[in-house]
Amino acid sequence: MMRQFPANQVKKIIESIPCAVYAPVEDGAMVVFERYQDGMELRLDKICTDKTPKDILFPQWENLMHFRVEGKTIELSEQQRCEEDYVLFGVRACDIQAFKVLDRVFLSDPVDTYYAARREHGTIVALACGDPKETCFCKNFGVDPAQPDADVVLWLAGDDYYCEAYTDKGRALMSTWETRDAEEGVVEWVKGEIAKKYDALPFAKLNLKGFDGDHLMEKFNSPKWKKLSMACLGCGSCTFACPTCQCYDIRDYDTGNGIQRYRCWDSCMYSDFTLMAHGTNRPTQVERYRQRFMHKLVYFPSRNEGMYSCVGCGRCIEKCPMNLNIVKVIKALGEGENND
Amino acid sequence: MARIKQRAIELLSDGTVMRVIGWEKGEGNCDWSPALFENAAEMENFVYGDYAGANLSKYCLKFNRQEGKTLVVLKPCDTLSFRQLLHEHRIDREKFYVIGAGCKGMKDEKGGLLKCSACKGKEFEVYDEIIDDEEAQKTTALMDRMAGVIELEKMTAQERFDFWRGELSRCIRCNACRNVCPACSCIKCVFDNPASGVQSKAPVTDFEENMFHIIRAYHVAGRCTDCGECSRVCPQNIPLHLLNRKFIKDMNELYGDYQAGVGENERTPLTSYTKEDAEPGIVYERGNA
Amino acid sequence: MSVSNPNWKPKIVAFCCNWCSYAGADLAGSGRMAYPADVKIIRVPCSCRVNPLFILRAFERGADGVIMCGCHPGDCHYTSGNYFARRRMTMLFSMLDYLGIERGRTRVEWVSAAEGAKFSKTMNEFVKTIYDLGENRKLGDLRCKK
Amino acid sequence: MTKETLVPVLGIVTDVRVDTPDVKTFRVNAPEGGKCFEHMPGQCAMLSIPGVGEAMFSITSSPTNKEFMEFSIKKCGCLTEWLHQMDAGQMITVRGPYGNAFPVEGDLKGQDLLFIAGGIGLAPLRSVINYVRANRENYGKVRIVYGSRSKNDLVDYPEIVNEWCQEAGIEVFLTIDQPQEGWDGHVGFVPNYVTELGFDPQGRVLVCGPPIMIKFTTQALMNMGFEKTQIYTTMELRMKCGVGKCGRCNIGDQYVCKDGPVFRFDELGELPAEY
Repeated sequence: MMRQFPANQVKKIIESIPCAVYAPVEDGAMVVFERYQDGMELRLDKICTDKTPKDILFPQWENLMHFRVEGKTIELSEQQRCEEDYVLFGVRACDIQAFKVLDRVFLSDPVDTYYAARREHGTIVALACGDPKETCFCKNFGVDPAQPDADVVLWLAGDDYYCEAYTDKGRALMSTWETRDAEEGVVEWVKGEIAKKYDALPFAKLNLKGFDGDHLMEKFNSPKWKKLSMACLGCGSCTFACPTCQCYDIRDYDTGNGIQRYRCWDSCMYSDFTLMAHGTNRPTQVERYRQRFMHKLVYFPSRNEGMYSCVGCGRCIEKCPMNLNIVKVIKALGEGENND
Repeated sequence: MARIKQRAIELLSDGTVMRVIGWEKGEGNCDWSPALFENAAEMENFVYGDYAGANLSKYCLKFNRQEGKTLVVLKPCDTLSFRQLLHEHRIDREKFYVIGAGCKGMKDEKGGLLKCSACKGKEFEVYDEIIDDEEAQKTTALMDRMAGVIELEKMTAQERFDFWRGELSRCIRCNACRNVCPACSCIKCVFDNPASGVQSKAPVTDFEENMFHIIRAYHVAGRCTDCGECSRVCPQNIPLHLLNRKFIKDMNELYGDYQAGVGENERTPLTSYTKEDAEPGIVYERGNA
Repeated sequence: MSVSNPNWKPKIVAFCCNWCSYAGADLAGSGRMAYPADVKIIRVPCSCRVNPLFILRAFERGADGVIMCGCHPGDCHYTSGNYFARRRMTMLFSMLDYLGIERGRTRVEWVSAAEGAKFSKTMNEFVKTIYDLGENRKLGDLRCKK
Repeated sequence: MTKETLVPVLGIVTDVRVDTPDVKTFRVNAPEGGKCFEHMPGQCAMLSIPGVGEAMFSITSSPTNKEFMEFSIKKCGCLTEWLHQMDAGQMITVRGPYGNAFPVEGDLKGQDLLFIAGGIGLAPLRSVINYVRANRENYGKVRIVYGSRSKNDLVDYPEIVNEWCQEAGIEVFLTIDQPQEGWDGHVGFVPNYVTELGFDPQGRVLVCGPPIMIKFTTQALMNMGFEKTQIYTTMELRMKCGVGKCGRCNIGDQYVCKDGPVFRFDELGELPAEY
């Protein structure tokens, strides 16, 4: 059932949650999801946090196991999986869609237990978007910024947050909050307003026709990749800013008293990503650049019933030092009148 | 802009150059990207102006081995990087036709670029021709470029440590600073080389962040022209130029004024010496502990 | 910084040039001039072989102080190696200082093959400095701490 | 399959056999004896030495071998060099089995089989060959074409000569790239040899070897009238996770570690040529 509470009570509500809460807070000139502590500057108004909440579920690095090597013998001890409940507060619709993309990867057979444990222990409180940024284009990928799919959803209307729980986890969490019955019709009105704003955005209607498994070879062989990728520096900004990029590397670190095997984010943009003893199969930036976008727009939907692994958050548009981005790729390679 | 575009089309058409590296407009007004143009028709999209902030010298490495000449449009500060690459024999002067393009200070969507506030002047180090207008010559530096370094030097060691921990802890090791840097021209970076023992992809501990940035600044010390691209591209807004400028300041103070990318001298302060150089202990006798 | 761990013993790495300082250390040894066992010597062909990465790596692995010893300026076996090393180390030390690492954790000393006494004296001094500075907490890799 | 996706089990190298100057075959057992896990011919496993690296290797032994697993490994990088210098008794970590397998219980059943291998490419095929030998009644004629740089570079030479060549219903054709003293067999590249031998376009063909050899061999086979659907081959790309998550071995919409490494030749045609 829909409830409401005054917006200025939100800090109090967060502080009342007994487990760890991760929320968008200010860190220097940036807004990132961090474990909320008293005195932190809460920034629920920030529409796309500078760092995505993906690193709560899939941290930039995490220990997988530890080895002790002595002579010819090896002793292995596994890293504890996440056992602590937590709440992820104020996640936007696009980032929630990104979690679903990550789920497809990590929870598909065989399940990644490190990720699964974190996913299980989290309760997600989403926040519907209000004012979009110019770079938002989530609606193209079936994301509804007004109705995120989460355990609890918040809408801001006037001076109040309206909230509704959709799962048992969510209901349990919300039951501890001090709320009152919601005024009727407000959220519906808010949703309408959000839809209007999002439909008016410059990239609201990208034509994604032709980005599917059936056109794989055609898109792959397009001569346009060479020019599109020319300015790409091969840095990993876009992949690290992206809420769905999930490529990782597994590395060993010798601590002097054992070997720690950890996993860390990796990027298909790096020259050593596919480097083997005999060389690499993606020798220039053209192939690497193509791989990233083909994976998001063609390979992934082809394996996952048409689900794109782009959620239209627009972070890559903001972060790319050379202003390359997925919208340019969609427009250049797409079909139809919107694209030239 | 029209003059540069017209001249580039002429040079493409008469076969002097086979391609042009310049800029093209993006989806909005300020998101210009470096772009490659291979014929007059493609030059339709060419732009030059307020949002041409990127330093195109780095792209020269990509085209050095390709057939024919490449036309590259460089701003005054970019030509220093170009000269430095020539000094290091990473590019061949004969392979490039350099158009020196006048610059009034560049912008992005947030306003004037940080690197332009410490403009190094309007002189071109290398060029085949200059296309400039008078207005572009006027603007000068808005600030002393060492101001930030001096401010840090005045702090106590603990304050400096806290400052850098705060800044560097944001590093996500995306390598944008390295990949954009015209001085970082190694084919294989030491941080990508498994045999180096320092290859690491994530800022797993504080140390990794410190080491990466100290060593990166160190490896370009004496070769860094202070083009400011590292700070411009950092997605985490880390003021990386403060590391490079510290080296520049130290070298100027201890070994005499030096600007990388200027003049014919290929020797940098760290590849030369005098018998009277100061002993390393000198750094502990200056400033605050 | 005070010494919090009562069992703490400093770990000190000394990079010694093969031609002068290593011989100097030898002389100190054969002359029975004492210097603390906390100093671990790494022999390098020339002081200019010492890459800044070596020094950082030593700190990463838990060193509390790093000292580099080479031939006196002008006496380099390879003519000019130590002149280059001198500039390099100056720059590195300056950067470490700039990042707020305690002064005195790094040091350069020129020790000739005949200066066994100087070697032992330098090491004793350096170890004392490090004892006073305490454990290195600012520049180590946490994973390498036991 | 090992219980957790990324967590390996321990294995002990119980025997190291020198096959060629740069190939050694390692016998691996679980620490308590027996095999670390069961597999099907063509599947792979991740072997690792902590602190050195982890990499994917095809399992050379047949699943019909109930005592141990074998890996034939060519020395070519950091990890393999380390593996080559170790002795029996060394512990390693193993996880797997990963990937699909040759359809020995499906499409290959009841068929005449033609195996074509080059160099270390024999490693995955040896698993199939020995599986077929153990279940001889299920398959038709078996012919094996195997080539290498020289006589010394033929992997498993004793087993080939003493077992495979002696068995009824198996024909073995060996070739080396250049003439060599003490070699009276065929000399020449595998694709040319296949053409010279001339096979009826019947049954199924399993090709494995360097990419260039696969390319020309399949061309030769097609010229003889083989259909793409009759030919199976294996792919190899860099892998880190082995379970289709880390993103490295992505080729088109397939992951070599999970959807491969065995591909029927017509499936490969639907994927990009470079990747």
